[in-house]
Amino acid sequence: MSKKTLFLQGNAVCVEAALYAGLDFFAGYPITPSTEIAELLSLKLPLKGGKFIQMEDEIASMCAIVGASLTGLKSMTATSGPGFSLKQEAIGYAVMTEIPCVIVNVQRGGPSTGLPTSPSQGDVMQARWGTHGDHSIITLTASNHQDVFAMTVEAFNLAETYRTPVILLFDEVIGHMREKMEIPEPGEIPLVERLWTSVREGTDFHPYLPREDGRLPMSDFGGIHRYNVTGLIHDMWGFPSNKPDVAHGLMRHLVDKIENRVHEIARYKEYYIDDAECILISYGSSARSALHVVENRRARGEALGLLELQTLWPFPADVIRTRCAGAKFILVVELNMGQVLQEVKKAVADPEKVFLANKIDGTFITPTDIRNVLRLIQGKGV
Amino acid sequence: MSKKTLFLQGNAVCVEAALYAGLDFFAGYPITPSTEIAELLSLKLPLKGGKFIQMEDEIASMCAIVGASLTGLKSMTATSGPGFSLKQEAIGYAVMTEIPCVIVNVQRGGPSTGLPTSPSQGDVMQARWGTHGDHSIITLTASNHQDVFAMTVEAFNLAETYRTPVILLFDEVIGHMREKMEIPEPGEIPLVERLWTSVREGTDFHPYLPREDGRLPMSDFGGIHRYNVTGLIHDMWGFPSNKPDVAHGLMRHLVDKIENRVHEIARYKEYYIDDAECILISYGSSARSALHVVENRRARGEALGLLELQTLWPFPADVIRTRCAGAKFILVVELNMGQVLQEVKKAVADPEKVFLANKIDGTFITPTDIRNVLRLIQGKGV
Amino acid sequence: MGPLPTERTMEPMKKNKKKRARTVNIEWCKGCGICVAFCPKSVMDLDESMKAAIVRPDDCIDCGLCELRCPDMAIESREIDAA
Amino acid sequence: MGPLPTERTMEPMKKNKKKRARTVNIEWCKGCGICVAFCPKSVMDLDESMKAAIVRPDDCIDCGLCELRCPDMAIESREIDAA
Amino acid sequence: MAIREYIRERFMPHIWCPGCGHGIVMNNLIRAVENLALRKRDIVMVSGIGCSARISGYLDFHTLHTLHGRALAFATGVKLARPELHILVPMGDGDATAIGGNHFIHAARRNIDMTAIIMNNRIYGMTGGQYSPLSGYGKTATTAPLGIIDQAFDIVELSKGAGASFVARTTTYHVTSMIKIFEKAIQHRGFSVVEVLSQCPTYFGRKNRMGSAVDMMKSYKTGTTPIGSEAKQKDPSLIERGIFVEEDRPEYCAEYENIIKKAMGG
Amino acid sequence: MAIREYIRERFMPHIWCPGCGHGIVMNNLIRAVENLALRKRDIVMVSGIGCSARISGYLDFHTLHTLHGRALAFATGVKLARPELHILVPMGDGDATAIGGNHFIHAARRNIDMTAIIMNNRIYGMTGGQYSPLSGYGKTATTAPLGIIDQAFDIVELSKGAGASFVARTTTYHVTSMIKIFEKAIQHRGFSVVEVLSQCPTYFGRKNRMGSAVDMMKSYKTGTTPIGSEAKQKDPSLIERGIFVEEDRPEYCAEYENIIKKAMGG
Amino acid sequence: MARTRLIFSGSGGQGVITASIILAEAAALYEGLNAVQAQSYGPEARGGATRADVILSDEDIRFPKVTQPNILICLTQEAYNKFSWIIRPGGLLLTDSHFVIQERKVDARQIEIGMYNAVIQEIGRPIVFNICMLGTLIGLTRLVGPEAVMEVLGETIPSDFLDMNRRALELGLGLGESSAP
Amino acid sequence: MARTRLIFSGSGGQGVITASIILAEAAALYEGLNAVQAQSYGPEARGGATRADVILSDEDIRFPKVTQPNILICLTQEAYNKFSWIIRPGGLLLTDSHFVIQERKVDARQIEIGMYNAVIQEIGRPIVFNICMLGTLIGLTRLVGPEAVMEVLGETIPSDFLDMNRRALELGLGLGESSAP
Ligand SMILES: Cc1ncc(C[n+]2csc(CCOP(=O)(O)OP(=O)(O)O)c2C)c(N)n1
Ligand SMILES: Cc1ncc(C[n+]2csc(CCOP(=O)(O)OP(=O)(O)O)c2C)c(N)n1
Ligand code: SF4
Ligand code: SF4
Ligand code: SF4
Ligand code: SF4
Repeated sequence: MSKKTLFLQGNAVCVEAALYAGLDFFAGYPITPSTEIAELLSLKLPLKGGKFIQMEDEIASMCAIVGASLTGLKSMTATSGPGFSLKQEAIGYAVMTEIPCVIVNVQRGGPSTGLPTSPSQGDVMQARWGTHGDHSIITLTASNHQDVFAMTVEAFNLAETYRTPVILLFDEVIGHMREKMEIPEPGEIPLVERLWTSVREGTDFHPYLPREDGRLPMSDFGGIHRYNVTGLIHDMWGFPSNKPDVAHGLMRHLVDKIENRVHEIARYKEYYIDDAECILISYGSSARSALHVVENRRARGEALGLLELQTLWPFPADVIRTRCAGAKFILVVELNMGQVLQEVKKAVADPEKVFLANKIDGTFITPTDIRNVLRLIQGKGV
Repeated sequence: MSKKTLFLQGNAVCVEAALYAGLDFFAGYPITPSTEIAELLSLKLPLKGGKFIQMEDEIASMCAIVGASLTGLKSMTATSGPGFSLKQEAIGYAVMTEIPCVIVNVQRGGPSTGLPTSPSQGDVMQARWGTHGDHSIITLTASNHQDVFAMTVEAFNLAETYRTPVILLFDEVIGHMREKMEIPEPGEIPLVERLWTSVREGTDFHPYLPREDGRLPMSDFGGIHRYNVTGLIHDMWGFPSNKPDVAHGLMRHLVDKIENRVHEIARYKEYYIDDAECILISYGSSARSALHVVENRRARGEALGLLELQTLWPFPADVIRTRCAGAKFILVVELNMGQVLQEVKKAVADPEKVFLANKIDGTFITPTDIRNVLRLIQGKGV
Repeated sequence: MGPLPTERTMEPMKKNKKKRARTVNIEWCKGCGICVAFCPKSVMDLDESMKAAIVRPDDCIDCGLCELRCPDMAIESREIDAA
Repeated sequence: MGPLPTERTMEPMKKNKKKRARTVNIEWCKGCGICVAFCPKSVMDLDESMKAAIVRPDDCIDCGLCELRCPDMAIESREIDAA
Repeated sequence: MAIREYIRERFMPHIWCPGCGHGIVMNNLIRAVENLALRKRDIVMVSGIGCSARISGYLDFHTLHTLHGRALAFATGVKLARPELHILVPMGDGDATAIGGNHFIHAARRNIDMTAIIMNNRIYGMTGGQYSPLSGYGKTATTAPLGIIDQAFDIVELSKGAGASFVARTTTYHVTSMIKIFEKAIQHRGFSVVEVLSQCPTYFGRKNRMGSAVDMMKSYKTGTTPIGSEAKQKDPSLIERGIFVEEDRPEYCAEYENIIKKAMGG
Repeated sequence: MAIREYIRERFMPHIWCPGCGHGIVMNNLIRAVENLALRKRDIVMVSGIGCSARISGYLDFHTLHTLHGRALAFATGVKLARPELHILVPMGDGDATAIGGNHFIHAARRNIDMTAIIMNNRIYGMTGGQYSPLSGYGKTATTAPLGIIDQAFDIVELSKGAGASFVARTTTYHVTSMIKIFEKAIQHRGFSVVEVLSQCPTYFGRKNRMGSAVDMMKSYKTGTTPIGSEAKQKDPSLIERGIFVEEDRPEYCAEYENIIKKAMGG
Repeated sequence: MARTRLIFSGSGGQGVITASIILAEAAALYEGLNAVQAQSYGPEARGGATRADVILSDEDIRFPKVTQPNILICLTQEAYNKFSWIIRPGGLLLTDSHFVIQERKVDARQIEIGMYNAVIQEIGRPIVFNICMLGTLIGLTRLVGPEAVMEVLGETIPSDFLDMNRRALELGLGLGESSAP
Repeated sequence: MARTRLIFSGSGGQGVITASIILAEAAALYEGLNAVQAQSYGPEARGGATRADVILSDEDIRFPKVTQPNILICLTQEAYNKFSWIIRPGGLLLTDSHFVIQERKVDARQIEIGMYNAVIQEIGRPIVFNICMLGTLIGLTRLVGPEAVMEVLGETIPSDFLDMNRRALELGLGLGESSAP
């Protein structure tokens, strides 16, 4: 057995991955089922000279990681539903000011205080639309610990690449269950470091003037370039402006930098898709039950397949349209009332062939739950 | 001229309507462009023995109106984007505990601090999905002051009817512009008063046991029945439970009580729809520019029509599908990047025929802006 | 172990100045031992099932502190009707 | 009124102990009158266009308070090179 | 009335751990209410989220179990709407002073008539032992394995600084004075703060090697002293107990009644 | 360096009304920085939202114009990440003590090294004249046409109660002492609070018939007195100016460095 | 009446917005017209240039903003320089000679009247300058009757100031009529 | 090996969850098996009944929960009453005679062993009861090798406690083997 193989909770894997990705700053406020992330980092960050702080609330935590990121540190916070709601205003600030950072939401049963220790995937739409005003954001998820590691590193890479907050949407099952996973060697997964400006001291640095490739080089607070950062609509200097063309340009930039790159950002996995008559679409923990069913049915020769989404936002509609074109029907498996279901219906040619297998009672969806829905669809009754 | 005719800002009309509907408690925190609502109520509420309080922030304001509503008072708060984001956690609490109240969001340019004094309709999706977890909510809007009055009264009526928070989604243009409107006579618009329980003192009162018709009678805090209210998943006693059947039942109840009544809740206006080849769909201030265009074109004999939405959530998809079935194409006119556009595309049979005329630069959309898009669609070039 | 008795009272044997009789509600008692530790007269003790028991009722001086300190509201008292 | 001069300096006439010459940046001045009101020697005044003017340079005692109290950073001073 | 009259027996035994101080607070809060002979229907209890906050579910008042940190904001709405009601707001130390700190200082500033009870166990119990603003420098918690570097608030000082008109401190060991203090706090016309040192053997106790619930209560006995006692002179590390502030100041709802009079009068 | 060296002239004249005290604060803050000969690149200014908050846009430091009430939370992230930087956090009274009150008391409690400057005009200027927690009983504002019934915070008391290690008050009239106080506050190693009474002639002045900016500054002259002056004995209504607290206490980032040492040490 | 689109422009203290509201309200409540008034707020409420749009019509008014005014009032040079070019050909451009020098050639009737000075001389209270300006406008255009304006003032202004306002209004009317074509 | 599904149940202080983790980790890291461990949290962290699920298999494990265990361990009467009926026909049900009276007939091999008393007598430290239980389980089933468990303990437990744990493990192994079929 190699030292790099570990048997951990999903929350602990997220921590290992964040450190692998270069995490240097964490601010948070405890909340079930995300708390282990903070607890582990309170020890592991100082071990590498990084900074951990438990703030007075989730709002402050979100603000703190934005401040820290501006000084050049890779920063993260972790929370769950109620805290995620509280962070929304500050998440919008990070979007508007284009500050790279990672927000982990280990989902629990909602709405409100809901079922704090039960699994749910009820915050998918909120991740996209939770803050006010037009905007766009990247959201990733994972269904097993190896992928939790990969997607967490991905989150930091995408945050730096697109200068945007990235949301990691895990759930209670993934966060708390333990399974085996391998820590990659250093360098095995390439890391995207912050893109620093090449502008020299003394020459004007425009913090919000995109390069040809659309990327925005940064300069650290405390570094040679002094500039302004504001949540108001701002010009290339980062200074407030209410010129219509400036406003229009900024709004388009903020949305297009992500929406125009759906393909670059789309992460997903396919299982037995090619000849599948029925394709299950799932993500996060529920994809485990879905895969269980698919593998069993395949063993029995049935043409089932699974499309597992790892990028939830921007929603990979094209991927779904193209990969599911051949399927007789599609079954979305999720732990909510059909949030991804609606997006899938939008994506495909004929929405009538899209069905839902879900669970909203605080328990985890079982293969049997899925089979029952399959029977119904296949007209075999339950 | 009759004393009941007034010339007011939209925010002032909202205040008059709220008082007409029986508002007795307002808690808020100032924010442009909603502030006039608080300012006016700080005088008008005490005049009728009602209560006004400026809280320390928007979160506290939202919490305070929920507390006040539990004592039997019709309650309201008003804010704009940043404050609306902050209120999301407590809005979810009102949804979960089924406390009637009204939340006014006079939209401004976003995201983040954005353009505080510019018009926008960027919070449509947030109104539906801003808080965590599966839920549903009612959202209304209006395009002129007579309707601002009507919809505000409507908001209070729906809040009491369905025991739910209702969001009034206005915008800067409507909130700040002045025009003439008539205050209806008392009783002219029927008011829905709180449904109090008929259960007598001493007999068990179940605060969360719906009646046959699905409505939940209430009992005031301070009244004869003492019961528990919690944001946790709860049983008919209002006591926390994590029984799957209880959780499932509550989740379904919270969503179905609204989603199953889309038709009852749908409010909209039609202009020249019947024979329209091109139907504009709009709401709030942008519907004014849309109507301007429609009327001009009709005068020139062109078969244009307008479907003005006043209920945004639950989204009246059926109305749109049926009423727009005949149209060659549909043009959604809004002050955002196409939030209602997406819902319309989901609603209609062929999404390809749905187009967007919008403005996202902080200026108000003009008839010319709309005409330019129409020309493009009609292949006449700009 | 079959179903437990839910209450456990003990009347004082000899008539002393004691005005109240105490009862331990075994269903509520969690056996934290607070009443035992702080009883000035060591009237209380925990039994084998880790529930509070009134083992020396006669020594009780009616200070009532066990009632007040019980985190589980498991100790109650009632007047002894002077006979 | 045509384009305004953006600065308005006044050198003291007779040589006095004064070490610094002050300048009003008319583009920044908003005419609040604070410098005028609090100048211990009434050196400043507002002109018809409601901008600050240094009308009695000779009386200036270099206290520099107008510079510090100006909300618009519109008053600046520089050393007078002893001639 | 017997103490059971105030309890929703249906939901007992409560969820708190064996020896949790919160139960003792509940126990004696009931006694105070009983002694004051208040009608249950005139009492509204508003709590936030935490082990402490669960107290509201067990008591037969109008009970509002709200959001973490927001109890006082909800309570302000209830009170201003119905000033004749008695408002009890039990809060955990995290609830009251971490996420809820702002509502706390503003309720104190307004001097709105309600009783804030801070069940101070110096830890986040419900989430399993993270440090709170009252844990104290040098202690340990699951989010401070190497020791806490945060200075703690002094609730008494903070309340004073914010303008509270009644401020007191007691412990779960000192039950008889706790009852008296609760009675005074509830009767006080204005914002009253009662800090109760309340043991969490499960987390604070375990994390900081403080032994059993009994041991922790003993430490309250030995580690505290009445306000201005000689003992305090000798040993300044002792924590003072008693009523620190008790002043008659204009109460918010009463003031608002005047505004209404003004408005209607003119 | 000339004062212009610290200003982003491109964006001048600033947006503040004629006579707004905020400009005077900016003016003298620059002087203090100049006197201390700090490098501009070592200074990070973090502000919230409000007229006051706009100060950050005009100054040639690293400037972060954040969210209403959250400046100190952002600043905490910057400071903990780069402890060697000087952090200036100018805030309006609403920004700092209404929506931002919780971050304020927690930054004070942690004693994290930054300078909080409260530009106290006793009103919400940016939104047009609503009352703030510092407006004061009996004053009027657009949301209190019949008079304010809220008691005001005393920033000095609140800061003390929360644990701030440096607390001072000055006014826009007392410019020379303002500079001195800023210098001391910036040099202080820990959380320093400077309250500056700063006139808002446009709203607070107009709403409360206090005349022009000049009149309001005169009232600062006549209405305030140095700490512990005789004048104060005679007339207790006078507001005290000066440094109220200046203590050497463990600073948060320094403490965190020890945690890192501990962690790495073993 | 045909649809009339007005823009009132000037600086903070001049009461430009109040004047626009009074005109619109008078038309709406006392002349049976439809009226819409909308003012543009700066990025913040801080002083500076102000602008108010008013549309009067006997038909419904949907689009509430004015893009090309047929009546433009500029009470500062800044406002004049910013807006004078957007006036409709043949429109009316009214300025006050104390504040504005009409430098531009515009395809409109440019009228320059010493309203401010008149107010100072005749009434001595600059606050009512805006009412005088309103009177002048009405004298020039008869958009609404003076009584309608007085009605509105009566509703909004403390009675002891009413007289001063009436005098300002009449002063303006005179100035307007005398220079009306 | 065939897929094995276990449920460990008991009350707060008994170290049930720790035992489940040790078993799963031993299988995963030292026996080359796949393992998933998941514990159910109460509505809050407050004491009461605890349950931990472990699945061991040489194939991938997708669905991480156990609905029907083939091995069920109940260390309190409460747990026994709650879970005993969900065991798979022919499964193994292990209880401790000190805490549980096996009242029910279940279609499974019910084994009742005095692990707790043994620990008290032989070692005198209740903390290692869970390790003894684990030893017993292994003695009965050979799910993993004792060395694997010791490896895990070595990684996690302070060395000075290691010996006591080994003794507890071996004590259990003995108990288990002696009652193995
Ligand atoms: C917005 C939000 N953040 C965090 C949590 C998680 N949470 C629940 S209770 C609690 C703190 C509990 O500590 P305390 O308030 O001191 O009460 P105790 O449990 O110690 O009695 C936390 C952080 C939550 N429920 N909501
Ligand atoms: C979350 C949020 N709430 C409210 C506002 C609106 N707002 C902007 S500034 C401000 C208060 C300004 O007052 P103060 O902080 O005292 O600063 P000043 O403008 O007086 O200098 C408010 C309420 C906002 N921008 N964001
Ligand atoms: S104090 Fe109460 S709970 Fe504790 S042992 Fe005694 S009776 Fe039982
Ligand atoms: S103080 Fe400054 S702004 Fe005011 S008048 Fe003097 S120079 Fe002008
Ligand atoms: S965790 Fe602590 S606070 Fe919570 S119930 Fe247990 S002992 Fe009490
Ligand atoms: S409104 Fe007040 S605070 Fe704001 S700039 Fe004007 S004077 Fe200053």
